[in-house]
Amino acid sequence: MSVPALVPSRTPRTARPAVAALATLRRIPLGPLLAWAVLVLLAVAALTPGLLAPQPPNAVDPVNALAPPGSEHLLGTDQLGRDVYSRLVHGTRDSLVVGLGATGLALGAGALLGVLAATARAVVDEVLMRLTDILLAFPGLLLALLVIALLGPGTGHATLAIGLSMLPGFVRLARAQALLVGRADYVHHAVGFGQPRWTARLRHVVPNALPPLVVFATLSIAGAVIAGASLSFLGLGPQPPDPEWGAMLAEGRGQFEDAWALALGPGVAVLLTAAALTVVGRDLQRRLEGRHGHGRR
Amino acid sequence: MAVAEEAARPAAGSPADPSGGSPADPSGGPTGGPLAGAPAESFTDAKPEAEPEPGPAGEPPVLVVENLRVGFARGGDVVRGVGFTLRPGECLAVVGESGSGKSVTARTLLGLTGPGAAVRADRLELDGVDLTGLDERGWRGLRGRRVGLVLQDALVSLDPLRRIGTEVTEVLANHRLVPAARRPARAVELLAEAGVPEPEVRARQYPHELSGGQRQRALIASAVAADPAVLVADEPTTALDVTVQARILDLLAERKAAGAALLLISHDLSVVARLADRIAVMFGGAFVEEGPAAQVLAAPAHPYTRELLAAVPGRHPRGTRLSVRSPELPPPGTPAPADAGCRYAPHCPLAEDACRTRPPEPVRLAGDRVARCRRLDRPWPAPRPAAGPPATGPSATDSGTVVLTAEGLVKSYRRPDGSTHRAVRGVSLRLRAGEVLGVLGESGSGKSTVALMAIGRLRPDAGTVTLLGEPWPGPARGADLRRVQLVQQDTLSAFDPRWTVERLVGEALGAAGRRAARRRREEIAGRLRLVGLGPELLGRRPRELSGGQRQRVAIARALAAEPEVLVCDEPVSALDVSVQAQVLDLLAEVRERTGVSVLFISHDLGVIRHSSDRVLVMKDGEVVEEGEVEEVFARPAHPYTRQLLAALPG
Amino acid sequence: MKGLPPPAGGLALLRHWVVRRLALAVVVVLGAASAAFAGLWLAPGDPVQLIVGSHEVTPEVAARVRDDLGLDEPLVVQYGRFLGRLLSGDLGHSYQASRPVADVLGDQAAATVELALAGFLLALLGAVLLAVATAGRRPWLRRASSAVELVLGSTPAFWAGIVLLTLFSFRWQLFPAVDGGGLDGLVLPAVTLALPMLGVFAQVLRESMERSLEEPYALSARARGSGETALRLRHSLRHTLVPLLTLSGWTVGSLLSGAVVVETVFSRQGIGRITASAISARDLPVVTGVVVVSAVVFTVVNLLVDVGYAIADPRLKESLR
Amino acid sequence: SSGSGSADGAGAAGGGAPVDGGTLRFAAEVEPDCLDPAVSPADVTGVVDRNVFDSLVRLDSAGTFHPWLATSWEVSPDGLTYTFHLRTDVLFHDGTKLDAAAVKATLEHAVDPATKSLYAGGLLEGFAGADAPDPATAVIRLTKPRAALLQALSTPYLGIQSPKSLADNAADLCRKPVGSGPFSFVSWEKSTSVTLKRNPGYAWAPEGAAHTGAAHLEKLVFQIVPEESVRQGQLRSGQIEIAGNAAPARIADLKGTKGFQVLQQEAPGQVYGLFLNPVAGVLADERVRTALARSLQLDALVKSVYHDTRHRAQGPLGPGTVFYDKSVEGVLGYDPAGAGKLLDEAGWTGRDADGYRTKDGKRLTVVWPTSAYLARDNRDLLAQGVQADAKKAGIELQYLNQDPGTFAKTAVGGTADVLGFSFVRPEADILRHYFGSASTADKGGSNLFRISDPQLDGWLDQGASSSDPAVRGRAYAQAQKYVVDHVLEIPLYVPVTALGASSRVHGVGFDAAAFPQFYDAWLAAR
Ligand SMILES: Nc1ncnc2c1ncn2[C@@H]1O[C@H](COP(=O)(O)OP(=O)(O)OP(=O)(O)O)[C@@H](O)[C@H]1O
Ligand SMILES: Nc1ncnc2c1ncn2[C@@H]1O[C@H](COP(=O)(O)OP(=O)(O)OP(=O)(O)O)[C@@H](O)[C@H]1O
Ligand SMILES: [Mg+2]
Ligand SMILES: [Mg+2]
Repeated sequence: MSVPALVPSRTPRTARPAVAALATLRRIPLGPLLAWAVLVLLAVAALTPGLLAPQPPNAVDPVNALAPPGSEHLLGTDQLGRDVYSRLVHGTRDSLVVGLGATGLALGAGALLGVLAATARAVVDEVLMRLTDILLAFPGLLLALLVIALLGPGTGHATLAIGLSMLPGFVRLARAQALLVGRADYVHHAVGFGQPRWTARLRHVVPNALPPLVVFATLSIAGAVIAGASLSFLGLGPQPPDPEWGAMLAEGRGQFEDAWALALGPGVAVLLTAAALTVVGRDLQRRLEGRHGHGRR
Repeated sequence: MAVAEEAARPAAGSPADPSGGSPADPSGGPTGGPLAGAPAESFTDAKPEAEPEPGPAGEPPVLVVENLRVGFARGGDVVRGVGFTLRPGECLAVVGESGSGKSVTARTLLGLTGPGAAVRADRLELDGVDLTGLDERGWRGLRGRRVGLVLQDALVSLDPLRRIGTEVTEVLANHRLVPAARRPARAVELLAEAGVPEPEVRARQYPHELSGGQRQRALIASAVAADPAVLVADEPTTALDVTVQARILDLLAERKAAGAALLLISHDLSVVARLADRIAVMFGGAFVEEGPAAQVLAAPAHPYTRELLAAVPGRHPRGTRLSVRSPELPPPGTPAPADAGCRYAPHCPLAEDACRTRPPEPVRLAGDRVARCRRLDRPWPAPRPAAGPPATGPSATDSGTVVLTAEGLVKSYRRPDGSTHRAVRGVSLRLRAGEVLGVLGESGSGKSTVALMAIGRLRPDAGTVTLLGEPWPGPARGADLRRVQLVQQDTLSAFDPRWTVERLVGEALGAAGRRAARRRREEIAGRLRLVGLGPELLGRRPRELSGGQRQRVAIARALAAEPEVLVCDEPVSALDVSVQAQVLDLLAEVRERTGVSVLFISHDLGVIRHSSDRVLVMKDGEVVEEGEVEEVFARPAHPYTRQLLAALPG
Repeated sequence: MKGLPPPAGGLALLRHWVVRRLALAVVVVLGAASAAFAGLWLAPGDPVQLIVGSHEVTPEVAARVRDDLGLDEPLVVQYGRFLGRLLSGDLGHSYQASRPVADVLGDQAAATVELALAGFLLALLGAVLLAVATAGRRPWLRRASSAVELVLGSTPAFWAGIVLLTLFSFRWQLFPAVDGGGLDGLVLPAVTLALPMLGVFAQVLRESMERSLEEPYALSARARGSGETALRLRHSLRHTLVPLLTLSGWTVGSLLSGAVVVETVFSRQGIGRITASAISARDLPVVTGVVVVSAVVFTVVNLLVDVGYAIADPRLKESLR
Repeated sequence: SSGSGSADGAGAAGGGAPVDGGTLRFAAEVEPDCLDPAVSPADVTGVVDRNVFDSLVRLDSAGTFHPWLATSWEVSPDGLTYTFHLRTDVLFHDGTKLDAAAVKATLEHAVDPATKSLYAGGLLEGFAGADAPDPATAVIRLTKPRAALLQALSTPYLGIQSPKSLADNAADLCRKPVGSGPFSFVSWEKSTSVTLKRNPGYAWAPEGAAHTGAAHLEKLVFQIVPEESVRQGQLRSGQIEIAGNAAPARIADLKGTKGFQVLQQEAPGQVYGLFLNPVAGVLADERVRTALARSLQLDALVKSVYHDTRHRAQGPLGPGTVFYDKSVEGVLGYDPAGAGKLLDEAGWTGRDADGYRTKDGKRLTVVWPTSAYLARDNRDLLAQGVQADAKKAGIELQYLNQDPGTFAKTAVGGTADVLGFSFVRPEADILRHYFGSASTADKGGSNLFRISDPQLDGWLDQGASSSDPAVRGRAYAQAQKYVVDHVLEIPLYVPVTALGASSRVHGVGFDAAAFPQFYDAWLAAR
C-alpha cells in the first residue's frame, strides 16, 4: 500500500493552497481524517520521539514513583518514577516494529503462499498446506525459542518469530480467498495477453484476495504487540529499561488501582494504532477501488 | 389503467391542450415542486377525470398507479411520473432501455424500492387500498400474497444454499398460509404447475443443480405460490435461449388466463408481443408511448419505440446498421443534462431545439394510444447501410485462407461423482480470414467449451487446433497466446475490478516496450476511440461503466492484443436491444477495418443471422448443421435447427 | 459452476477423500513431532539443567537424570527411538512430572477442550447475534458495533479476564474466580476466551451477511414477505458459514495460545499451561505430546472444515478434491 | 524479625477463644510440582507439606530447637552421630505407627538417587546412614560433622513419611503424601487446588505450639492462583481467607482496610542480592565492584519499588538469620563521589557519547543475565532502578532477559558479571552454598563464579562443622564482613513472606523459614 502518496497528490496546486487544502480536508470524512492524524502522530513518535515527549523515558526518580497524572507528568509515573507518557511515546518505534512488522510479515508471506497454494498444482498445494498444519501445531513459544537458537536474540528476530506463528492463519485465509479469485476470468485474460502466469497472479489474484486479509491483519496487530511482550521475557524483543508497549502492558497489569494510566496507557496505544489502521485501511480500499459511500450499492 | 379507459371514449384528446395538467382534480394534481406548473407530467394527469371505473372487462382494476415518482438519495428521480391501471387477467408489458426505471417501478409496487429511496405517488392503490402510507409491516403482509414478484436476475434469485422446495413455499410459511407439514407436498404441486419436470426430485435439489430454465420456472412458482392478484415479472426470459424462453412465456400466459393481472417487464419487444394486451414504452423514467400491443408493434409512434424495433436484429438484412444512434451520442443511461427537455432528445435523430428545452406533452393517437413527443409526424430515418460495402461477403470467404482450424475436438469434464461428462464430442470447424463464423446452440451444448479450446485456454482431450497451419497453441505459449483473443459475455468478471480502463487496455497492449507513459496513454485512448469511447473513461473502473461501455472496452482490449482471431462468446446477450445493436454494429465495423476473423457464439438466432457469414449449429456437444447463414435460416436441414427457428418469438 | 449432475456416488468420493486426508494427517503429525524434536534439540539449554533448576543437585543426580532420559545417547539414536515410540503410539514419560505423557495430557485435555469449546461456541453465538442485529442496518449501528468488535479483538486477554473477574466475581459475586468444578466456574474463562474471537467473527459475519443481503435472492425473499430478521436468520446466516468455517480452522490454533492466558488468570488446569512450562523446561516428551495432539486436532478440524464447506455450500462439493 | 501481624506460633492478639471448624482457603501463587517433600525443592511444597508431615524437631525463629516427633536427642562429641528418641504414640494417616524404621526409610528415600531429590537429598549432605536400634530410637550417622543437620531435619522437606506409603506407593508419592501431621491429604486438582483435612487423632503437636490436640480448622484448601490481582480480588470478595505473595502495593492497602490484615515475616537466609563476578571480567577489579555498590541509592530504591514493605539488606544474610552480624551495616553506603574516584583509579576515566565510562576505548559494561522465572517480587523493576543508578555512575549495566535454557548456560558457565539470587533458609550455612569453593555448579552448589578464597572457605567450613554456637557465630560474622568488604555481593533487600488475610483468620504463625503455619490457625465466625 502506497499510503502516503495519496494525500499530497490530492491537493490541487492553486494560487491559494490553504483554501485548497481546506477544501480537500473537507472532502475527507471525519473518521479517516482522525485516523490519518493518529497515524501521523505515531510516525512522528516512532521517528523522533523527543519531539513529542521531551522528558527522558528512562530517567528513574524513586521519590516521585507512581505519581498521578498531572501537569508535571501527563500520565503520571511508574513504580520507578519514570514518566509514563514519555515511555509510551518512546516505546512507539519498537512496538510498531514488532506489531506491524510481525503482522506485515504474516500478511505478506501468507498472501503469497496462500495464493501459490491455491493456484499451483495440487501437489504444491498439498505440500504447502500440510507444512502450514505443522506450523500451526507448533507452539509459538517453541518457535520463538528456535528463532533465538538459530538467529540469536533481538527485536527483529522477535518480529520474525511472532510473524511466523501468525502465518498459518493468513495462509489459510489467503488460500481460501485466492481459490475464489483465482478462478476469475480476468486472470485467464491476463494470461491470454501473453503474461507469464506468476505475473498474472501477482498482479490480479494477490490484490483481489487481499481485502479480507487486511481486515484480519488489523485485528491481529494488538495480538502481535502482546505476543511481543511475552517474548521479551525470553530475551527476544526490546530489553529493559527500553520502553515497549507490550512490556509496559505486562508491567502495568496489576496496577489498576495505583496508576490507572500506567495500566491503561499502553493498551490504549495499541488499540488506537489498530483502530487508526483499520479506518485508514478501509478508506484506502474504498478509494483504490473507486467506491464511495459505504460500499453498498 | 387510466389510458385503457380511453377506449370507451372518443379519441379526441387534444395533444396541444396546455391545461392538460390543470388541477381540476384536487387529489390528482401535481403535488408541487419544480414540475408543478408544467403540463402533463403523467398520462393520468392529462385526464384528471379518469377514475377507476369498470372497464371493458367489467371488472374493477386491482392496481392503480398515478404519477409515481421515485428518487434516490444521489441524483434526481429515476421514475418520473408513471401511471397505469391493471385489471385481473390483463397484461401490461413495459419495455424500455436499460436503466430507464423499469425494475425500480416494479420493486416500488412491493415497497422494495430500497433504502434511501423517496417514493411519491398521487395514487398507489391495490384493491382500492391506499399503499402510499404503508409501513414495513403492512407491506410485508402484501408481498407474495397480493403481489408476486419474479425478479430480473432469475438465475441468482433463488438462494443457492436452500432447497428449491423451501424457497418455493417460503411465501406460504411467511404468511402462515399452509402448515409446515403440508408444505413439501405443496411445493411439489407448485413446481408441477409451473411445468418443472420431475418436481419431486427438483424440490429437494439446490438451485445450481437446475438448468436456467428450470430455475426460472421455480422462481415463478415461488412468486405465484400464494396466488397473488398481481404478478410482476421483471425480464423473466432474458439470458434464456429461445426454446426455454417460449416455455416460460407460456407459463405466464397460463397465470394470466387464470385471472392474474400481469405486469411484464422486458427490454425486448418481440418477447412481449405474445403476451401483452398493452405495451408501455419507458424511457428516462417515464412512459413515452403506450397503447394496445399490436398497434404499438405494428406502427410505433415515438422515436424511441421506433429505434427499439429497428434495433431488433434479424429484422434487417445483414450489412445494415442496427443502431441509429451514432457513437458520438451519449451512451444510454447517461442522465439527461437538464430536466427541462425530452429525455430522449440527446439520442433522437429527429430532435429539434424545442425538444431540448421543453418537456414533451402526451399526444393522444388513434386506437387508444398515447405518445409523448412533439415530432411524431417526422419520418424515421431509413436503416443506414454499414459504412462501405462489407470487405468480405459470403462469396469472398469461399476463397479466403483458413485462419483457424479445429479438427475432431473432444473434451470431457469430470463430474463430482467421478463420472465423466462429454461436453464436446468431435467438433470440427474452419474459420476463414475475415469471416464471421456464428455458433448457435442451446445452453450446455458446448459452445463455450469450444471457444476455450480455440483460444488455447483449454486443452482438448482429442483433436487438434491449428492457427494458420501451425499447431495451436504453439509450444512457446506465453506471448503467442495473444494471437487469439476472447470477448466474453460477462464483462464484469473479465475485468479486474480494481483496475482502471487505462490499465485494463494497457495490459493487453503488453507490458514490454517500456513506451513513454504519455505515448502509451495516447495509444490507449486511440484504442478506445476505435470502439467509440472517449478518453474521459480512461480513469474509470469496470463497475463505473454501463454494460454497453463495458462491452466496448472488452472489445477494445481484445483488439489491442492485435489478434488474428477474435472469439466472441455471447458478447451481447446481457445487453438491451439498443445497446446490443450498437455493439453488433461495432463488431461489424471493426471487422471491416481490421480484417480480423471472428468466431461468434450466441444462442440468439437474430443476432447470429445478422452478424454472421456462416453458421454452425451445436447440440449436445456436436455440430448438427453448418452452412451459409441465409441458407441455414431459410432451409434448416436438421430437426433441431427447425425447432429453434420455430420457437423464435415475434 | 454449471449444471452439476446430481451427486450420485458423491459419498464414495467423499470417503476416498477423507481416507487420503487422514493418511496425510499421519505425515503431518510425524512432521510436527519431528519439528518439535528438532526445535527442542536446537533450543539453547540442557534439559537436565532446566529440570533441576537452580537447586542443589549433586553431579550424580544429574548424571542419573541424564541417563534416565536417554539424553546421553547420540542424537540419531534418540531420534530413532523417539520416532519408534511415537509410531507405536507411546508418547513417553514426562521429565518433569515423571509420569507418562499420555496421563499428563489426558488429565489436562478435558479441561482445555471444555474451555475451548465453550469459548468457541460463545464467540459464535455472540457474533451471530451481533451480526444479525447490525448487518445491513443503520450506519451508526454498524459503525458502533464494528468499533466494539475492534476493541474486543484488540484487548489483551488478561485485561479482559481481570475486568470480568473484578465485575462478576469480586464485585457482584455471580461467578467464582476459581473453577470449583461446576458449570458456573466455566462461564468467565469461556467469555474471556470468546471475546477476542467474537470481535473477529462478528466482523467477518457481518461483512458476508451484508454481501448476501445485497444479492438478488435476498430481494426475492423480501418479495415473498420475509421480515428483515427472518431474512438474516433463514438466508444470510447460511451464507456466512463458508468464511466462518475458514476462520474456525484458524481459530483452533489461536485457542491454544489464548488458553495459556485464560488458564493462568482463572487458575484452571489445561494444556495451555502445561505446554508453556514444558517448553521452558525442555520437557521434550510433553512438548512433542502436545504437538502431536494439536497436530491431530488441527488435522481433524481442518478435515471437518473442508467437509463442512461442502455441507455449508452444496456448490462447493467439487472442492473436495 | 519484624512485621505486623503475628510472628512465630502465637495467635493474633485479641482473637478471643479459638473456634474449631471451618475451611481456610489459601491462594498460593505457584503450584507444587510434587508433594513428596523428599523430591520437590519448591517453597510451596514446604508450605503444604508442613501440614501433612511432622519433623523430628522444630526450630523456632530464635534459633532454638524443640522436641516434636523426637522427644529428645543427643549428638556424639565428634558430631558424627545423632541419636533421636521418638514418641511412641504417633500414627501416620494410613494408620501405620511411627517408629525408627520410618525415620530410617524417610531419610534413605531422600538420599536414594532414584528419588531424584532436588533439595532434601542436598540437605542431608554428609549422610552416612541411619539405624534403628530399637523402634523408639533412631540414629543418624554422618561422614563429617554438620552443624546444620538439625535445621535440615526441622524442615518439612525431611518430614517423616509413612514407611508403608514409601514402600507401596513408590510410583505415586508425588500425588499422595502420607505423613503424621495435623492435616491429612485429600486431593490435588492439578493446576487448581490441593485439599487437606483435619487429622482428628492428632496429639503430638511440637513443643511451643499454641495448643495441643487436633487442628482447629476442619479443612485447609490451597488454591493455585498465579495472578496477584485475582488473589487480591478473591480475598476482598471473601472467596478466600488468605492470599499468598501479596504485592507490595497491596500490603499498604490491606493494612488500611477494615476486615483485613497482613501477616508478614522477614525471611532468613541469603537475602536478594547481586552476586558480582570477582574472578573474571571488569568486576574482577574490586574497585569497580565497590564503585558499583556505592553508586546505588538502595534505600530510596527499595522503598519506592516495595512501597516501604521491604528492608534494604545490609549483608548477605537477612537480619532474622541466626548468626546475622550487625557489623555489615552501613559498609556499602551510597557515595557517588567515592565511587567516581574508585573508577578513576581503576582507569575508567574516559566517557563516551552516552555518558558511560571507558577505558582504552572500551565501555564499562557489566552484564546481568536473568530469566523470566526469576523476575518475581518486582525484581525486574528493582533491576531497572539499579540500572539507572549505575548509569549515573557511568556504568552500563545490561539487564538481559534470557530464556531459561540460555540463562542456565550463562549462569553455570560463569560468564556473567552479575547474577541476582536469594535463598530462604534459617541457617547461616547457606553462605557456603554461594561462596564456598566446594559449592561450584558442577558440584551442585551456587558458587557460579567459582570463587575460591581459602580465608572464606575456612570460616565457612568452621561454621558448618562446629557445634559450638559461639565458634560458629564468630566464623559467620567474619564471613559476612568479608563478603561486603570485598563486595562479593551487593545485598539489595530482605525477602518477606507477606500474606493478605481476612481478619477472621487467627493463629497463623510463621516457622523459622518464614513459612506460614496452620496448625494453630482458626477462623472467627463471620
Ligand atoms: N438502489 C438504488 N440506488 C440508486 N440508484 C438506483 C438504485 N436502483 C436503481 N437505481 C437507478 O435507477 C435507474 C433505473 O434502474 P432500473 O433498475 O429500474 O432500470 P431498468 O429499466 O430495470 O434497467 P435494466 O433493463 O437494465 O434492468 C438506474 O439509473 C439505476 O442506476
Ligand atoms: N469446468 C467445467 N467442469 C465441469 N463441467 C463443465 C465445465 N465447464 C462446462 N461444463 C459442462 O460442459 C457442458 C458444456 O458447457 P459449455 O459452457 O461449453 O456450454 P455452452 O454451450 O457454452 O452453454 P451456455 O449457452 O449456457 O453458455 C455443460 O454441460 C457444462 O455443465
Ligand atoms: Mg431492470
Ligand atoms: Mg457458454
